[in-house]
Amino acid sequence: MAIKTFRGGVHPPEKKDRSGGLAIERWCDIKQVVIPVNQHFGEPIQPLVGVGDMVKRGQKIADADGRMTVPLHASIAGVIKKIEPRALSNNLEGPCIVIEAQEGVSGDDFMAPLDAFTCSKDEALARVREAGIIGMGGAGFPAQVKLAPSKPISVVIANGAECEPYLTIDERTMIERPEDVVEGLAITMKIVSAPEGVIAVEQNKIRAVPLLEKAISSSPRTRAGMKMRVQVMRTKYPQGGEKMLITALTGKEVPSGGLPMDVGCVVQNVGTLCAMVEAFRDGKPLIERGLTISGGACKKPVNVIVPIGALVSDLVAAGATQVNEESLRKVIFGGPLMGVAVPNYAIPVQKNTSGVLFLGKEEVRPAEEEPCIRCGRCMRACGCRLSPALLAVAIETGDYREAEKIGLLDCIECGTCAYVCPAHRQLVQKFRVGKQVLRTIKQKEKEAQNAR
Amino acid sequence: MKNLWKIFKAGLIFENPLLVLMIGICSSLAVTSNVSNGLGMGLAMTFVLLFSEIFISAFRKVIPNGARLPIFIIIIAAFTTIVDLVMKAYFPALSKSMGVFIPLIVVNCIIMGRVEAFSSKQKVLPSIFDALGMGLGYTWVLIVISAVRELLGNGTFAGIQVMPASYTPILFFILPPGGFLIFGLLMAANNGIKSALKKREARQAKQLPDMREAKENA
Amino acid sequence: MKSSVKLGLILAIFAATACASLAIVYQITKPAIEAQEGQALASSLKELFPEAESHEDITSAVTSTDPSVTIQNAFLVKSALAPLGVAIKATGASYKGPATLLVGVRLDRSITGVRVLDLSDTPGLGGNASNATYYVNKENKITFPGQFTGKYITDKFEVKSDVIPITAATVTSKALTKIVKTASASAGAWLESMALGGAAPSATSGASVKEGQ
Amino acid sequence: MPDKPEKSLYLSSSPHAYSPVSTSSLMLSVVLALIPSTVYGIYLYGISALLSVLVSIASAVIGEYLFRKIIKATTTITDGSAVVTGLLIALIVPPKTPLWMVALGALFAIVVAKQFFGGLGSNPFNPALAARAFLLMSFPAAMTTWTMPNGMTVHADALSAASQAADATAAATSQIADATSAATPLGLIHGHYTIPQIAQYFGAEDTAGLYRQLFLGFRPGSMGESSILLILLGGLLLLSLGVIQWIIPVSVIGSTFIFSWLLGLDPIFTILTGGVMFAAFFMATDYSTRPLTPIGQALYGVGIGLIIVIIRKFGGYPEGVTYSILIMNILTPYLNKIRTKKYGYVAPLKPAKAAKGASK
Amino acid sequence: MDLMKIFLVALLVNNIVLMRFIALCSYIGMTSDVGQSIGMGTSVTFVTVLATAVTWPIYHYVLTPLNLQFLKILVFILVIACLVQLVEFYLKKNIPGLYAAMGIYLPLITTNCAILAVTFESIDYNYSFIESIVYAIGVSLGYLLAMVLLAGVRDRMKTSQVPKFLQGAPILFIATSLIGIAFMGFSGLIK
Ligand SMILES: Cc1cc2nc3c(=O)[nH]c(=O)nc-3n(C[C@H](O)[C@H](O)[C@H](O)COP(=O)(O)O)c2cc1C
Ligand SMILES: Cc1cc2nc3c(=O)[nH]c(=O)nc-3n(C[C@H](O)[C@H](O)[C@H](O)COP(=O)(O)O)c2cc1C
Ligand SMILES: Cc1cc2nc3c(=O)[nH]c(=O)nc-3n(C[C@H](O)[C@H](O)[C@H](O)COP(=O)(O)O)c2cc1C
Ligand SMILES: Cc1cc2nc3c(=O)[nH]c(=O)nc-3n(C[C@H](O)[C@H](O)[C@H](O)CO)c2cc1C
Ligand code: SF4
Ligand code: SF4
Ligand code: SF4
Ligand code: SF4
Ligand code: FES
Repeated sequence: MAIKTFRGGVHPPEKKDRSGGLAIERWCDIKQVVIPVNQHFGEPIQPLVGVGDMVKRGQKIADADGRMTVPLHASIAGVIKKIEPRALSNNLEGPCIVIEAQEGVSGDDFMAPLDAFTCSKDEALARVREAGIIGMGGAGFPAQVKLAPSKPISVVIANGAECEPYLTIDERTMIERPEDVVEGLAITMKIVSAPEGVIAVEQNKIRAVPLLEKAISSSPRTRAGMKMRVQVMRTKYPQGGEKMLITALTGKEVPSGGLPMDVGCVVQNVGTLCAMVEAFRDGKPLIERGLTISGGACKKPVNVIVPIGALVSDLVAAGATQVNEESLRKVIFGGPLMGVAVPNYAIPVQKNTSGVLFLGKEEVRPAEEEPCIRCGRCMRACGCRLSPALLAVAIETGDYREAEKIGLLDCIECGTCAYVCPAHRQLVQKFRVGKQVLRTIKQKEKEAQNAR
Repeated sequence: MKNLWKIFKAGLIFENPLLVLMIGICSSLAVTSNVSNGLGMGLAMTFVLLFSEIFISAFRKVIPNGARLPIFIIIIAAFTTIVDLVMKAYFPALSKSMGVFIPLIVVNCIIMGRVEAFSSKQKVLPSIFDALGMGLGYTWVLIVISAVRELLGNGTFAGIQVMPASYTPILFFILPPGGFLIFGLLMAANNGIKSALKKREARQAKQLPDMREAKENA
Repeated sequence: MKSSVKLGLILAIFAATACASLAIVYQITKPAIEAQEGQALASSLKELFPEAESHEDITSAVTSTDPSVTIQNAFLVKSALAPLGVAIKATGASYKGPATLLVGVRLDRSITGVRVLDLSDTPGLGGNASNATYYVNKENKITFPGQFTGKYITDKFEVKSDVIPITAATVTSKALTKIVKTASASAGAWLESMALGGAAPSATSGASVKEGQ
Repeated sequence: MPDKPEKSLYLSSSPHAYSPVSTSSLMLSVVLALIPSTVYGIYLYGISALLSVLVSIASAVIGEYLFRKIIKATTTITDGSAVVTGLLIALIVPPKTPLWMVALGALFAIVVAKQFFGGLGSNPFNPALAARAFLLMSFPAAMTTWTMPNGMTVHADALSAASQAADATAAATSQIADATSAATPLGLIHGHYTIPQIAQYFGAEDTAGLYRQLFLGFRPGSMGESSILLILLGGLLLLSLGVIQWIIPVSVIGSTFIFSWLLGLDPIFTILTGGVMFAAFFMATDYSTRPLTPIGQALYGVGIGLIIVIIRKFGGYPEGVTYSILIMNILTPYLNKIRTKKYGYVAPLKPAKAAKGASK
Repeated sequence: MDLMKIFLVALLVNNIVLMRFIALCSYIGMTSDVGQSIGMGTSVTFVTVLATAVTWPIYHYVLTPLNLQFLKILVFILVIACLVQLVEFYLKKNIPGLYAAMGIYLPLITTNCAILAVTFESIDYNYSFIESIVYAIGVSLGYLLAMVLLAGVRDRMKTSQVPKFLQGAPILFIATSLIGIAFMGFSGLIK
């Protein structure tokens, strides 16, 4: 089988051996959770409970009408202590529902199981929404929206690339629960009526491949005629970016400003697929997730399943992992290339938190920005074939028209360019700000046009 | 009198046509590969400027606004032709080495600029001082540029060997790129001096009230 | 309408006055300019032919032997008593543009001297041809144009064989040599046609010129 | 712990990892790649060549240091770019160029061509080549006087046989063949000698022998361009380290080859002489003065090749490489506008469609 | 071939801006933007060729027979001034598209030294009519070329941290110096 990939990209040191061999632990004995109300990408939702209410595990605690919304569920049984703004992993404050476990309050409030292959499409989509499933690979896009595309889908891609260094949770999921990954892929294919399903795995996770292949061949869905296969990808960042995956697998490019469905694709993270299986098979909403805790200042790296809303500091306190405070310099939610640095780790795990990294002294180099030497490394690395060096110049000179032409809005903010820059230029950082500015400029232009 | 002096001084430095106003540059650089050319060009320019300003100032009441520019052009062209003829007659070598640049004085922006901005509105006497200031401001810059270029590029000053015989001339400086470089640097130096002067003035201006206060207190 | 007529009238007055005064200046300077031109010519002819007293313009009678070299002027130079030789002002292309030389040829077909009148080649390279202190032969202090003095029009005029080039300026050297060769050959042809002077060069006269330098 | 742990945590926007490649490591690799040619040059031309290298590097580095000091900017000599520029200058001027000229050239490169424009990465013109052109304009005689490498003798009679008149050639060859000054192959071809004559002059039995000799590097010339073999070695090192990409060297050398063939020059001779190879790998690839985009780079290389050949064929002097790169440097800003299409590029809507879209 | 030579020498070898220092003010003043430099350059090209086509016959068929060569400067400059007015008027009325592109530059052109220099030199060099026109095209395209090249370099320098004392015009002259150094490469081309 040919190994596929895209043009560009980089290969940072993987550092996956720290946690790659460790089985996923469950660490659900948590006394308190702080559940951010709005974890999804879309319109905000409102709490359905008040302080002092008692809730069961899996009980819906927040929701709202709207296409781009998903409900939220209690991840442990207990009492609502507070509903207040708290610091979140995106470094903003947002409303959170604090639940504390209490003697005597227990039990699950799950939905009835549903057979995804016999129910109607609307029923299936409703179930996905009711389970509060959002993309677990990063962006947190409501799954039921993605599963109701307005264009025909020819392939569903299970994203098992996991290209960020350190992170191993998707790898462990594929090794330990290959049947669930396959089942989830099949369910997705059924919902979007796709004829083909592909599980994309980076080469450095090759040991998951035979397990997945076995799961496919022994799956009742295969026997029922669904076509699924595993595809090995070159180990390269950002192989897991959906644009890169799609291009590597199908040769098609998602048009600028378009969506994967425009080229007949749906991409789902393997964790998301497992969550969907649980939602149908067990009626269990998305109330817990696996993540990797690792990093140079992490004395005990783990792959662990925790309730959504668990504070990382509580996990440390509970001994799920250990931190070397002496050398700790940076805490990151997510991977080292796209993750967010946070000022402390009393911050809850969210539905889209795939890892928490404790980086030590030697890994954190306060990079001083030097002048661009025009080496062109950024351009060669950019998987979107943008010209980061020229883009940065355009933004610095305030030439947003040129910036848009070069492709500011096409930038997936993968950070590859900044990673390779020998002058440590803050490229993607500039683009993030630049995108905001460009969007406001366009907004204003539009308003001006409408006013006319 | 003081006023006239001020008008004269402006052209020398603060409103130096070449370094500050950045007009009339072209004809200037071309002839600066040696000092005698630079001097000749400077004086020729000054002559045309002086007489154009005098005449235009003198006739400013007669010249109708509608036909202003053509008349200016006629006057300037006339004096340029005079300079051209006189040089051909009495300084043939200089005239030859400056070639087309003497006739080009007619379009030199300094002249049109000064005539428009100054002498068409002012009396004859101030116009004379303006012309002299601007003309000499132009001339000294040309001389400095050509001196540097000739000295470095040929080892001579106005044709006289100055550098020791062992000096290897750096031809770059008498070639056109050298002219551009020297002019750029001279402009930079002038900018530097100007900003330093401004800073000093600002400082003095700040100190002045203090001193007054101090006096009042005393 | 009236105002525009008035404008035009004033304009015309200014223009007329300007033209008139220029005409006056032109009349004053004209003799000087002409004298300048004449003097310049006379003095350079004198340099080539020290005994020269007068000259006669024969430009129309002399034709260039090489079409790429143009003969600007040609003069028959005379002493008080007799013709001395021919002086030719010729222009040809050099490294950076046209170069103009004045070449003097005696009746015995020897070159009295070469003057570089106009040369725009790079100073320090080709420009050295008109540099009076640049010697192609350092021991004897012979300049590039100086080396032609005493040559006979029958010589080869080939750079690097009988003509010493200016260092790193072969192009200029070849171009100027070609102008000298053409000018002197044209002069020779004219002399031939007028049957002036002896066709056979006398060795002694050539040598004496050399010593005279 | 003295203060709260969270106080000492760094906050920065992602990415939080950086590639170990830095500006100085890139410059160091260029220096490494140049070492074979440099050492060989010193072997050919002796201690004075070593001095030339040292003086050039020192002038460049000191010039950069002092200038940055004077304008009160951060010191940048540790990035190593001044070392590269200095070394390159020593390698592309005639080996026995007087040291003060070399120093002057290095100062011109660093101060005028580089720092005046804002320093590393901001200079529109290749500093080392600007310096070479500056020196060539300023001291044409010194800059066209070449030295015979140690241990090399030439067969001047090969050239005299070419000329018919014996006495004439005596003068010419006595100039060319004197002990210290030498004619470079390029200079000879410009002097309208034929390749077999040049082969004979350098003591090679035939044309192939001459090519071999040029390839291995036994001929008069500047230090850097002597041995094509060592240049290729250094170039391949840079390619393999990813410091440079293949587009520029290939397009420069390829187009020089093709254009010289089209114009009736000997293409192999053309690319083996006059620093074409050296420039293709080390100078046309200079980051801040070449275009960034692949198509821009290809056109840049082809432009360089074309101008080299035009200057060699029609020019008044054998100089080709220096000026062709400098001329293409001027076009770099425009070549940078020719970008590859971005990922998922969609052609802008036709006006009619766009209008419809807007009205919707 | 001779015409080709006249053209190339005027365009490259003796580039009017880079090698002869003529028309520098507009060169410095009108190159902050590429579009502007092209607009000014093409306008100058247009007017230069037109001016040469008009002044050459005037000199040879009017001034010379009347022995009024000394009025050359006066007559030429007035002719060019009128010409520019006429062109402006004509374009405005008949080719509004071109007027929109060139109109703003036209008034600036009246006293552009390049135009006058070309008309004088066509006379001084004893060029024939055809040669004069070719010369005019070469010179003015050389002007356009220099303008566009500097505009490119200026574009490149937008984010450069040019030392303070060189900012503005000084660095432009230094950049021109380096462009000139590169152009010296053409100096041997036409022999
Ligand atoms: C640079 C970049 C890298 C990404 N890498 C991965 C990855 O390795 N695995 C993954 O599941 N999603 C990755 N994503 C997110 C995917 O693009 C995509 O959103 C996701 O696979 C969709 O699945 P989900 O909705 O289930 O999260 C990445 C996104 C970006 C922008
Ligand atoms: C800037 C520059 C100016 C030059 N000027 C001249 C020149 O005026 N005359 C000339 O013959 N060669 C000139 N050359 C050409 C070279 O000196 C060239 O090497 C020479 O003509 C080749 O012949 P040679 O080295 O065999 O003498 C110039 C070269 C350069 C780089
Ligand atoms: C990058 C570089 C550029 C050079 N450019 C030229 C050039 O264009 N012309 C030239 O004659 N010499 C150039 N030289 C210097 C050569 O040593 C010199 O040209 C000389 O002719 C060497 O001739 P050869 O190559 O025939 O040995 C350059 C050297 C290098 C390394
Ligand atoms: C591949 C490579 C090639 C380089 N080539 C040159 C060169 O030709 N000339 C030069 O002055 N510096 C060169 N440098 C050094 C440095 O980039 C140069 O000083 C910059 O132009 C300064 O901004 C080179 C550096 C690299 C990495
Ligand atoms: S979201 Fe980030 S970490 Fe997760 S797999 Fe994609 S790139 Fe890799
Ligand atoms: S962050 Fe944007 S510009 Fe940078 S490499 Fe990724 S997609 Fe390209
Ligand atoms: S990687 Fe950095 S230094 Fe290199 S071109 Fe891109 S921004 Fe400039
Ligand atoms: S018109 Fe001539 S003199 Fe005036 S600014 Fe333009 S170029 Fe300069
Ligand atoms: S450019 Fe202004 S005087 Fe010529």
